[in-house]
Amino acid sequence: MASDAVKTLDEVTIRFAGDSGDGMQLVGTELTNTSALFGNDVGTLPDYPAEIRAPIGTLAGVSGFQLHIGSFDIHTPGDEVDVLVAMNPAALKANIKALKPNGVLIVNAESFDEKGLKLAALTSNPLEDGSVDAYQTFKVQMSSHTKAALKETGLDFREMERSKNFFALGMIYWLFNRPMETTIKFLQDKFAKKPKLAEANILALRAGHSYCDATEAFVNSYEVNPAKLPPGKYRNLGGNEATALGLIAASQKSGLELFLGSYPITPASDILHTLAKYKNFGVKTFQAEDEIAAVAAAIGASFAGDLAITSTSGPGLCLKSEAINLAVMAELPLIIIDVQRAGPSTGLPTKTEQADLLQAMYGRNGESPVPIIAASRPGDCFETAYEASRIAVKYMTPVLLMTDGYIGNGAEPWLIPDSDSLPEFTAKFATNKEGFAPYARDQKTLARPWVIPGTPGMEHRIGGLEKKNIEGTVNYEPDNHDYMCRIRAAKIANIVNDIPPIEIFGPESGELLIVGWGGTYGAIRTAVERCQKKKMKVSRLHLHWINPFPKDFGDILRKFKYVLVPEVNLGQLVKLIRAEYLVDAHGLSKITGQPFTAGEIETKIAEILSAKK
Amino acid sequence: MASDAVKTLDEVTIRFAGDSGDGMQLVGTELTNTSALFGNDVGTLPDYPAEIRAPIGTLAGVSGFQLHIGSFDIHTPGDEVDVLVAMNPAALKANIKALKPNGVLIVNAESFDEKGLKLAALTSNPLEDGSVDAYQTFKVQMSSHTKAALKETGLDFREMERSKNFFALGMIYWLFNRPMETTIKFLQDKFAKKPKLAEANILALRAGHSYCDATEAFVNSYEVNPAKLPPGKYRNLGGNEATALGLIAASQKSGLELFLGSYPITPASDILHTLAKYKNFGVKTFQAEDEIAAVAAAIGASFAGDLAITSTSGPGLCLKSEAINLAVMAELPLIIIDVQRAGPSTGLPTKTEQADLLQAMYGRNGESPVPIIAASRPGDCFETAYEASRIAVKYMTPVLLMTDGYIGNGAEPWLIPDSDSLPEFTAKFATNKEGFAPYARDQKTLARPWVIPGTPGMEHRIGGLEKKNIEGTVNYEPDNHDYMCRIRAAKIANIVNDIPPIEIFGPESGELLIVGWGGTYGAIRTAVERCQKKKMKVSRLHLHWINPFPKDFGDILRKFKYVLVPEVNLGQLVKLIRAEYLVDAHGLSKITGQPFTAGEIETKIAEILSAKK
Amino acid sequence: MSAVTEAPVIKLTKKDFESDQDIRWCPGCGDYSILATVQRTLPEFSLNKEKYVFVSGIGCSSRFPYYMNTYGFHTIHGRAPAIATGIKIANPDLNVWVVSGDGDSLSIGGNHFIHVLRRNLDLKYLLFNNRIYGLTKGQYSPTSEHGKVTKSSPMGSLEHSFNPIAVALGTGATFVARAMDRDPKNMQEVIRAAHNHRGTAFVEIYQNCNIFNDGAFESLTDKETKLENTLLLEHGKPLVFGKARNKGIHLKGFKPEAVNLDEGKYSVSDLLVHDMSVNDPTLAFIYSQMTEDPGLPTPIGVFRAITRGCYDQDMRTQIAFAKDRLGAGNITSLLNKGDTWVVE
Amino acid sequence: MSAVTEAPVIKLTKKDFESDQDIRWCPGCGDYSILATVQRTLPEFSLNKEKYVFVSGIGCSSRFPYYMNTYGFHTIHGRAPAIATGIKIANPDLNVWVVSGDGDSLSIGGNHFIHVLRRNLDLKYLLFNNRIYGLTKGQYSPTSEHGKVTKSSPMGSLEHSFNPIAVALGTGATFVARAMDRDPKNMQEVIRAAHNHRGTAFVEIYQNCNIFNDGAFESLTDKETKLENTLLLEHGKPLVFGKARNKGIHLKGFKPEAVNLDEGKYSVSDLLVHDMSVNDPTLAFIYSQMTEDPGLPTPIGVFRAITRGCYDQDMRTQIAFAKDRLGAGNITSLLNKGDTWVVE
Ligand SMILES: Cc1ncc(C[n+]2csc(CCOP(=O)(O)OP(=O)(O)O)c2C)c(N)n1
Ligand SMILES: Cc1ncc(C[n+]2csc(CCOP(=O)(O)OP(=O)(O)O)c2C)c(N)n1
Ligand code: SF4
Ligand code: SF4
Ligand SMILES: [Mg+2]
Ligand SMILES: [Mg+2]
Repeated sequence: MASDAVKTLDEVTIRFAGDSGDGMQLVGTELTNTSALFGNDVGTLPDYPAEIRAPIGTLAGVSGFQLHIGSFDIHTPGDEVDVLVAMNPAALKANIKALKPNGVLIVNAESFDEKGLKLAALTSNPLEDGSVDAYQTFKVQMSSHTKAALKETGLDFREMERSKNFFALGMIYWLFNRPMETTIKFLQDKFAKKPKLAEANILALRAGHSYCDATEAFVNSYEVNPAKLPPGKYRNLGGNEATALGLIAASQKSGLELFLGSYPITPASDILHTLAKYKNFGVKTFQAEDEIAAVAAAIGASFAGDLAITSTSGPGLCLKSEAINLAVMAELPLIIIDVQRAGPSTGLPTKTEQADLLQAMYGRNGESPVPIIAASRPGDCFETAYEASRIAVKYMTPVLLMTDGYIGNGAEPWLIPDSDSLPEFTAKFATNKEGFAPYARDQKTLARPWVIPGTPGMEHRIGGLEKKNIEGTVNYEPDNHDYMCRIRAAKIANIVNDIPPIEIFGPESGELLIVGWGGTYGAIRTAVERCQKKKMKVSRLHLHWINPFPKDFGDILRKFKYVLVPEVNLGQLVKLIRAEYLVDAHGLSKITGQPFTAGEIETKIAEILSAKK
Repeated sequence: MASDAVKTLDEVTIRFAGDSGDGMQLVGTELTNTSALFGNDVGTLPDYPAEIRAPIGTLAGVSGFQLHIGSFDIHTPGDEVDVLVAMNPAALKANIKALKPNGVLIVNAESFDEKGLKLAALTSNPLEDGSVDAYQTFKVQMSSHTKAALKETGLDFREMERSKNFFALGMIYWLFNRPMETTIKFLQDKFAKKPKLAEANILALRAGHSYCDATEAFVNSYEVNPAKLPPGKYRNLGGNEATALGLIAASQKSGLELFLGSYPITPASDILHTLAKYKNFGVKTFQAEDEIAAVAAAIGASFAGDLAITSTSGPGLCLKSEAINLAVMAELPLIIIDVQRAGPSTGLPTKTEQADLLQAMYGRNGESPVPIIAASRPGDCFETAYEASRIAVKYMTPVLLMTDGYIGNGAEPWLIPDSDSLPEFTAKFATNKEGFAPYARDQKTLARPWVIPGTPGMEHRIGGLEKKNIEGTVNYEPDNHDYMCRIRAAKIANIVNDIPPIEIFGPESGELLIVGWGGTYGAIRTAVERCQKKKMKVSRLHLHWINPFPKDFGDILRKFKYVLVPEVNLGQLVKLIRAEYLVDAHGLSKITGQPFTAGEIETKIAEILSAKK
Repeated sequence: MSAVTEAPVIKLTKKDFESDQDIRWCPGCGDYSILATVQRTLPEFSLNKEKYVFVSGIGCSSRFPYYMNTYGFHTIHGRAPAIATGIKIANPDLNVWVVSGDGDSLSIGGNHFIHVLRRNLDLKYLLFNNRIYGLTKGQYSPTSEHGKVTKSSPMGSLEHSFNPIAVALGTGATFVARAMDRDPKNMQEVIRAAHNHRGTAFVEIYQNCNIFNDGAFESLTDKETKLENTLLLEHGKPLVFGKARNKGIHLKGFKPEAVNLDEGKYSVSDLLVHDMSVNDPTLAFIYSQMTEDPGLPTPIGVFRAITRGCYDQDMRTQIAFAKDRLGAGNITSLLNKGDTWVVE
Repeated sequence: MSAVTEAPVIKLTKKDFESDQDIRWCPGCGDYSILATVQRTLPEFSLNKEKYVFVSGIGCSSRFPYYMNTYGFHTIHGRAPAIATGIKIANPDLNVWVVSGDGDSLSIGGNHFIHVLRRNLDLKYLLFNNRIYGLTKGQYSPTSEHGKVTKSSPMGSLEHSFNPIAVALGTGATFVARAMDRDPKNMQEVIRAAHNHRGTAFVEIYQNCNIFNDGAFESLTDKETKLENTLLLEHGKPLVFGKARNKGIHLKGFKPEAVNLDEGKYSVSDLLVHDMSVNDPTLAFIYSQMTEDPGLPTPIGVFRAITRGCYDQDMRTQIAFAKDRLGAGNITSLLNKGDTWVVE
């Protein structure tokens, strides 16, 4: 690493792209962890194909992992790519559009043979036909170099070939002056039982690094200094994992045992997988026969006194709707997690979207109010899951927790909270027979008591038929039904008292307010901050609770001339806002299965503000 | 029938109330048919208990049938009751509130014994404690009289007792100078195989009639002259039956075979029962294992070229949502009928409500636009079902047809349309291989072609994954998904071209506009007409299509100072209106499981208009 | 979290299990007798009322929990087994009973039905089979006979009925039995056996719906014909039946035959001896097919009762094992797991 | 409405059944061999391409229709049998095939699975059993073995697996068979038999998922062990197996036993002779239980094939009968039914 030409960058965006068998997610994750440990802020965007193993080398099989590394507080996986690693022609073809002009392109040159080009449906070789002239292109014989480095291992050629992703990672480590220890340790742990593989990958990693040293292929290397993040202890955390941890924390804090009823579905399955690992926390995971059984079992567990969860994605939410309504009528705590993906129907299962919001709000028969809370970043899934649990129990209600594929699969450095700093969360089962009635209500929260089976002397029956106020017996009286519908609505509206005032970033009134929810957080924040730096008059707020809306929301909206609501759907939150406040809020829709880039929002802000002039 | 004191009434409301074993629905229906055949306009409201057979004599077991008879065009089953027939103490207790001061109360006095009072949870006898002093009360020993009349029949006492409902009906026939022939003929037909029962009921009917003649119990009798209804041939038609007939008419007219996939559920089951009778029309009814299979089979039938229907109520609609979304993606015609009942969850299965509208609109994952059409009266279910079918096929889309328990179970005189007068409805399967592509679109309707399996040379595959524009193959490209979401939305928005301009009743602009949809029709119309007669400045309109809204809807709304939307829910249409047009429309909510009365709306109109002054 | 302190076991009577709710079944409905039998039998089990949970779906039968003065959950159509699964996993100490109808369990709830039997949770499952949808006023159900005329099948149903016991055996159910509303004595024994079984105890109960399907089981319950048409399965005993107890079931290969013991050709020692505990479900399957053959009596009693791991118990064991191996989790260690770094 | 004019029957080849879509299964996946076998077998049936409809749910296996150059519908998870039911009722002339996975059919789709078998629609049902959820990347399925370690069961699954054939027999299925991805010859015969069956023809196909459950059926498909561990069911033939064809199945009561024909105690005439056409499902049930006994070979081939009314055909007949009796309906008579009156 002799080069003294180390340039310092504020931020850099790197994308690995290759065949889905090439291990791009793995090396992307390693670079993320190394960078995070190094102290950078990071944002990630994995993008994998819908097929388990699409035919090798084809466009359908391309798997990508994008990583944004910053020396400041960053909020997105980056708009445009500074460095692209392309392991084969298909990966190049599918990803080159994202690379900045004059960006760094590193390709595994050996894969650009006739077969590779044909599989990518290319008629000429982009490395030779001028297609990559606009970039700093580095053609590296990665396969050969890897094989050379591994020749002593006794592995056969096909096995050796598998390590070339680590060769590429080694190059990137050189280029960005990253230490290799974390990855080496990771490999040793991961392949503890297959030391040969550990060795091979480590050799390849070192070879990639040395290759750069030796060949002086790159003129410069770069460094991205640690970010000035708030002080504290950090770890890298993915969204779905954060959700799982938030739930376990809620369980531990409240003393309620955790029950998850779930049926696997992309991109929500990892919540099930993660929770299944925590049996020593008393976590009970039940992989049900379908989504209906999953939510039904969770309702049963809630009735029996557990902190009950069900996790799914859009199609599964459809199937759960009838049972969620039972929880509404029975007034039992339940957390329903929807990791949204692109719909309608099966849609694009591996792509992200925010288009289940109105379903979450209204997708049940009758008047069926359910509070809705949305996470906005991977790490924030933790506190959102915790908060959803707290509210579900406090108000004896199902709560819908919305995340999406983008934040669920994404990861970021996470400031580990002190467990004592978590909000107070006590759960109490009613055990006092005196004056007990299953539908008597707490004066403040309007919650009914939670009495669990096994409690002597408080035997009672609940169910999906309308219940008599207080007594909780089946009741067909007209006025009682009217009253109960209204009190159920009032109970949910009442949660507003638990919602803190909205934080506005930027002026408290004025020209333009950007309202966001969920996974648009990073793109909106970055865009608004960029515009604010340019002295544009724009403010933003991000909703955590969508039902009910925070108390001050209407007043805030009315203080702005123009309200813009960017959503990865065709305009859903914006409808709720318009209906509620009669404010002429406008939607900005993108529904490509991809998150917004900051640039897209920035452009729209500029457009609105210049039109206003 | 000697009395010359025959008073002529414009309208009268009669309610029969008794135990559910007392046959109140039967005699109510007979009086309805007789009055309709006589030329009156009629409106009915059956109200039966949730239990199949609740314990005899209890409040839970009370079954009621209310009938409004008019000599003019009436639109409701009547607000207040003029004549109440109460067969037992529980029926009296449950219904007396509805009787007008000084109204006619006819009771079966014998049932007011100790046992009867106890079953009704009464501590004193209302016939003696002053409770009924405000009414013209006639205490009749119906049981004894009936038994006396039937003594020659050879039936035992319990069997004889069963005919006392016809004794009561005979009294009412006398009181309103109705001919008895229709009922006699009905009984002869119904009990063709049990002539003894026919005879017994006819004897009881005649006995009730003669009783009035002989005892001169009533000072007056009444007549309600035939209504001046539009000329033509009429029949009495119930809502669910009308829906079924509309579908069969659509099938016959289009040449498409009719397929119904359904799972029984109150109050929608009668659509299944009715269609099952029409096998000679080629109707295929499939009683599925659950609601999911019901809609799934309908989707299969649609794919295979049938006019495919699925019918249900709220909880079933929840279960169908995932599959409806498949029809959205596959762009196949499908009619989903939701006969709404009171929710949430199992709610009050036998009571009416309009609270599934937002579920119909939004209850599916992703961006999933589905047109929504609502019937407003029993007879109108016919044309609504026909129209829903026509649009589904024309635009290759699922259509949600909303009715409710009130109109589904209600009945009214129906002007039989000439089959030639039904809107043109041709269905065409694509059979031309040249240039065929499964997702190519008709320029005007944006519909894709309907190619049915069995067509040579046009083999293709569809499904729930996102489809490539035109080709219809599976496609994961970001821009394609964005495009397809928008084109699906555009196709549904485009149906607006099939929707006629809105008819406004009353001034075209001004103080107050009442906007209605579905089963509130009669109450709103009656209330508005009454107010208009009183020279109040109020207009009304009733929506048939809710998605899309008619083109001129926004302009109309903006011409009124105050917009009121009465709904049997907590405000659903009103939300859609506010979001779409930013008009400060106000809801009037009633959610008791009962339809609005005209009086309730009238009061609200008066209140708004007087506040405005 | 178990906030519940154990109460001492109290001696209970039938009355203790009767709730204060008015019963809403039609007079004459077979459901009454089942309710009474359950209420009469539970006091035998030396368990306090608060330990019982009755879970039902939707249907006439599913109103059952309202009438039991225990914990109860009247849920949604078809989902009772799934909800009961959650209750039992959350708290394996509860005594959980599912009550359901032929439509609720075999039509809309079919999937949960087969899966609860497969998982073998330790719960009791009473299926009231009246071969009709009662609550929705009389459509044919998956157990209605082929050709049945109902409101939804005016020309006769085209469907072939499920044999609920055969379905249960196909799923690998560990306990399978049949009882009849009109035979409370046998029902009581079956309920006892179900209670004592560790695992999902499935009991089909023939129940008369006198409104929409009156007499469906008349030949089995009528005093005159009952003993000729039914066969009481008693563990360890030869299969004898008939008013005069002069008939029996002989197995020829895998085919059961009804033989006459008076004619001298067969004696009791030639008869099949009932064994409910064989692991192979084939014997029980053979019994299940007897109802398909009009020449054979309908078996009642316990067909099969074998032992196999219960899901809820195994889950408990797995959790205990994990805690043992890894130590009970705590928040701080959870949050600080994996690679961490400190920003100052 | 049938706008379709019948085309003359054309002689087709495998190629005609191959669509132009790129196949998206992992290299080495057992699904390839099933696809090829189906494409190879269909041309035998003298039916034009347009007559076929392949309907699937969701899963790796369910991508099947995209690769068939016939009509196809890749529907939603678990619902293929219900959608196929609608297709077949709407147009009984179509040749409808359901393709599904063990998760798709036995987990989320369990209810439709048991009901389509009960109703016996005339359609073919191929269940690709790889004993894992492939598409969602490797969770255990209802056919995974007890104790299986997967992403969702890191300490081993607590569930007992379904025996799909036993489940099918419990429902009263009229045709039940088993094939294996690695034995295309038998698969082809089974597919032929399924095609020729009138009614729902259920075929379980053992399929290797080399990514998430590699080798699940290795002992049955491996050249070395295959003939010792499998038993080919051939109608009318005694049950002989083994590399040296020196073993057979003898039935002792209702218990199958593997006997050695070389030892002199048993000869071929002592062996059970396969009869797929017995009405009583017990024999097929006995075969189904053989996989539960490690001492017995796994039967492949057709277990059962009996004739019973098909729902779709019976519906057609009922409609024809109604038209015959009442006359084909027409709108005017429909609208004017019942009591009418005229207002002038
Ligand atoms: C989702 C849903 N679909 C349909 C219904 C209507 N429904 C209620 S009970 C029932 C069937 C009842 O039959 P069964 O389970 O045999 O019970 P029974 O009344 O005969 O005891 C139906 C179809 C419902 N309540 N919910
Ligand atoms: C409603 C719904 N729930 C869950 C999923 C996710 N999902 C897709 S396929 C599948 C299971 C696939 O297993 P299997 O049927 O065995 O098919 P295989 O992939 O093994 O061929 C699951 C859980 C989905 N697509 N839809
Ligand atoms: S309808 Fe039948 S099953 Fe239901 S309560 Fe009445 S008799 Fe019993
Ligand atoms: S994951 Fe398994 S079943 Fe799916 S395509 Fe790959 S090998 Fe086949
Ligand atoms: Mg039933
Ligand atoms: Mg599988």
